[in-house]
Amino acid sequence: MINVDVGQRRKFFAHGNVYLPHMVTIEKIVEETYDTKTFYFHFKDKRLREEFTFEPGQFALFSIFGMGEAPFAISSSPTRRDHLECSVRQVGKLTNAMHRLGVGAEMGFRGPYGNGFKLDLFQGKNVIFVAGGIGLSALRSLIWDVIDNREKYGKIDIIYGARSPADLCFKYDLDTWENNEALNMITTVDRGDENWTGRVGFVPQVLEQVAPEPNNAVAVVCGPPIMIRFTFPVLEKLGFSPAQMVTTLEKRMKCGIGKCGRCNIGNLYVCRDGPVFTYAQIKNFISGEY
Amino acid sequence: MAGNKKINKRDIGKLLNKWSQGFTVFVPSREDKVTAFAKWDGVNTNFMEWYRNTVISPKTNFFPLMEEMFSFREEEDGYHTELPSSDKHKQLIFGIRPCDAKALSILDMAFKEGYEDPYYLSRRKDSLLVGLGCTNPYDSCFCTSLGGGPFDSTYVDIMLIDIGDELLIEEVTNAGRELVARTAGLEEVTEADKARAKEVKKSSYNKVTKKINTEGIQKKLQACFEDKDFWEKVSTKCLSCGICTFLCPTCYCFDINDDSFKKQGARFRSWDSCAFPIYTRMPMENPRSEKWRRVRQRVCHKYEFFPIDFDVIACVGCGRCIRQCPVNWDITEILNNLPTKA
Amino acid sequence: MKREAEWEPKLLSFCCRWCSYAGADLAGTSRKKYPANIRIIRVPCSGRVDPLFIIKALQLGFDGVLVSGCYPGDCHYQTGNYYARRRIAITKKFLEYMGVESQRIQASWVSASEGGKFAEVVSEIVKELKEVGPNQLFADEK
Amino acid sequence: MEQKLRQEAKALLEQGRVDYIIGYEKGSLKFTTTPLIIKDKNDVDRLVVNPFIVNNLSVFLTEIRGRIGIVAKGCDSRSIISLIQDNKVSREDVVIIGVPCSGIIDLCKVERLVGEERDELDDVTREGDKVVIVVDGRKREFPIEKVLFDNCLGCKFPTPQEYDVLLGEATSPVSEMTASRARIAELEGMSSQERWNFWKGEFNRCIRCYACRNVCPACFCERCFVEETEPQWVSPIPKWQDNLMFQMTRNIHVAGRCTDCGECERACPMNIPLRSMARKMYEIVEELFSYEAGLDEAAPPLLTAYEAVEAEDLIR
Repeated sequence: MINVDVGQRRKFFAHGNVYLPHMVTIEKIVEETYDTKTFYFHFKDKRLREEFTFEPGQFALFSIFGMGEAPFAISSSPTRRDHLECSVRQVGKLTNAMHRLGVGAEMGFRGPYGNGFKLDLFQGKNVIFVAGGIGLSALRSLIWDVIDNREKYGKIDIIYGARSPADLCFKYDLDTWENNEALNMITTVDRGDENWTGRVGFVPQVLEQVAPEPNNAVAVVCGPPIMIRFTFPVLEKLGFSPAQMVTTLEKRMKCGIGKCGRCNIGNLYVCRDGPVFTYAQIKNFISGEY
Repeated sequence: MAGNKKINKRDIGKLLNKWSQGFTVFVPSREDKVTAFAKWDGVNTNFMEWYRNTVISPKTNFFPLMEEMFSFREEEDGYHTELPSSDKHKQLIFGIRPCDAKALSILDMAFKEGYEDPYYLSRRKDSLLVGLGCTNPYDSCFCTSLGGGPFDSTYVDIMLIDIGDELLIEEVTNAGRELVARTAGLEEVTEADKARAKEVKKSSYNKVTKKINTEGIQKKLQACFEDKDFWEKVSTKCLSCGICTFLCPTCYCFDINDDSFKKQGARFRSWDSCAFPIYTRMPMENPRSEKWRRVRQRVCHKYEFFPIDFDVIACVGCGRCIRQCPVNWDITEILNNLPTKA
Repeated sequence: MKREAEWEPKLLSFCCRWCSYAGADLAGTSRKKYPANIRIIRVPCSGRVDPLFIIKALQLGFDGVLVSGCYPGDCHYQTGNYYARRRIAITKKFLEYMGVESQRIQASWVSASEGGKFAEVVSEIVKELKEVGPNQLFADEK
Repeated sequence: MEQKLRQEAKALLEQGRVDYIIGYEKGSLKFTTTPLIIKDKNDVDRLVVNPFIVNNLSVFLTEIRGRIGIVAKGCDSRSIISLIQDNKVSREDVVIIGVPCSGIIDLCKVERLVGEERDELDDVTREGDKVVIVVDGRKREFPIEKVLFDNCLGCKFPTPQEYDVLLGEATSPVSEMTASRARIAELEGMSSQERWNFWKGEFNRCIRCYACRNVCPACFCERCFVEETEPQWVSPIPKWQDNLMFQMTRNIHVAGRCTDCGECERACPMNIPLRSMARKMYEIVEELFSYEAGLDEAAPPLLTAYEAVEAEDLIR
């Protein structure tokens, strides 16, 4: 049986139609890297601005009319109600169009969709965040939530990597986290440059070096598919059980609600049953389906 | 269950005329060079002579090839969206085959469970299915292997049984019963008619010779999911076109795209197919770029994944995918030859 | 639909940057008169023009498309215009068969020194397009 | 022919001259055949040759890696040559097992001729210039031209133009061009407006399954222009405008590679007369440049070659 609680979300449908977007207005744009921007936006509709809620890890479908629609993680913290954020890397037709938008421009927005992170899974435990590139945007809301409620968690490790120093996103967050003594923040790049003094190495390798303790721990992984595929074996080697490995996945999506068919991993749909999965849920479909 | 009414085939036109009050009647048609269900023209009933099944399945009537989801326009105060005016007419599909009716019940689940799909469901609501039993199934039919049959009336509102010059009318649902009760001028069924109907049913059941063994199929597919050699071998001759999925009465995958000119346009949804590489293609990665993965997805979705969610195989055995395939790729051969673990 | 007096054909032209674009430039600087119905897209070579561009222009509603390049033998890249010639020839003939009026697809060789020829070619084509009327090929029936 | 084919195929596999044999086997429905791609010499007995071998198997050449023995009819062999011309296939990697073809039977024509669908036919066999169709135990004879595919009717090169093995005597052309291009002639007689309206109507039906493209050996692009999104030339929404634009452009792209094998039209589930486009393009190419696809593996492909003077009357 399908296990989605739609009832809660129905109030966010525009005119009762799940496919119809709401209008949001861009209020600020932050250039994260040469190809990634973070959009700060709010609903045009006042009622929604006040009522809209979501869970960390959930995503929404953003549209530019005439160009199409694509899913992005909501990367702001659910507790901050004044605006929403999403980070977009320029990779195709729609994201190119989004990057051409300026402050004050409108986008379509429908959501939130997906399951989000279930916080009770993490509480009282050590949490290891493993992120690559723009994959951090999907974990960011959770990380902030964890930091804001620091006492509820054990040891926190954040391992974040990008292809090069120029590809590191959310540098302002990275700095804050570096300086936070209650966290162990490790930043790495695949290839350094003349100014880079930090660590060099692929995320899975760095993870192996850091070797976090699997006891009473949960690892949360998000990044490009190739990174995810190489990270799971490392975690397994370190002694993590599949149920202790959590990931949030990205797939081509059109509907966001488990109908259009393309984002499945076996019988699970990333949009409907995910995007957050434990490795235990998806490991049977290991041969490249995620 | 067995009906007590019948109608002479000559009078089908009259019957359809009566039913046209309150319904938009769709009948099998080959007007547009390919067989499909089209709006009845009010006169022609010669489909009774040629109709066996349509190439285009009646899913089109509820889930069309393309449809406008909403329109949008940019004005000074920003974008405005507008839903299309929903056509309020109730569809009556006359002559739907039992397999296609079952397929609609499968689409109902897919579009209703979890989030509801407003477009499909509004068309489907209050529609009426008048089934016509298959006295002459194709050699590509294998409905009997999937719990259906040429006279399976489970998913229709009214079932018609062709006993020669006349059609017996079986009312199945309340809606069907009401419609038949409201229809004047039907004749009473005799014992001889009933006996004849029984005979027709039996003989046509035996005409469905293509078979698959669905016993334990989910387990078998699960076991061979990783068997790349097998999937590569069976997928070699597939051309990755979308015929099988587009003509399939239970395939419901779709794509969403915008069509716009200057400051206005509309968002459309249209059929999509898991056979296309572009279907899952992302800018950096394509989880199903290889053909064997796509073929595996089509087979496994129908026979392994869909049943996990809905307890029913998402295939009704209509055989369109086999009949229309340009390379005669036959899903039954695949399913009957799944590797068993050595 | 709109065949009123004020209708003016829109002609899209792909001009090679070495010959025809320079020719068009010369037509302008030497104040040769030709109709303002033309929109020019500069291309590196007439060989750059994919038949798809021509069809797309018609779909977008241009009334005619002109591909203009260097004379055979004069191509800056030696052979680009020869390839263009084959492509344009089959495109023109094929689209004619499909039902596109032959006047809508045009080609010319205009050298950098032929400002006069460019003006003439454009004038002639615009005149022909006026006779054929607006491009309703891809219009939806209303 | 079948026995010889099986022997040859077996020998090729045994001697290690090829990794695969691509041929035909009996299909799962009445009268049909289906492509057979085998590696194992024990499978050669599945190979068949009969008047129902519809597919142009050369479509698989660009996809399957390795040395391949391929069964080819006249038109198929020309597709193979065309692929060699385009550097898609190397001659050393293919062993062409030529089938002298005398026309392939179009089951749709058979159905129309006897007014029965294929399931109802007991037998369809070719006997020389006749086709014998058995329905309800009753034998009916028709001239073979009545049931051959349109492209077979006008076929100039029924015998493979290039082969390593020929399974039988060369066959002579079936010269029935009038019937073969009947629809084209009809269209040529219409006004521009009528022709455009005709195609508009046909492409209104198109469902964009891309069978025409995928079945076509000349359509070998890794990424088709319809799938481009920056810029998006063709909308994925199957409106007739974009459907027609796709098909027109596709025909132009395969000009000089199309051998008039008729696969596009045969594959189309919506019965769009695609061959009436492809064949016309073939004729245009022949008329303008005296070029016919797939006759000379050493010749440059049509659109990468030129003559100093040609087609000048089309240019101002």
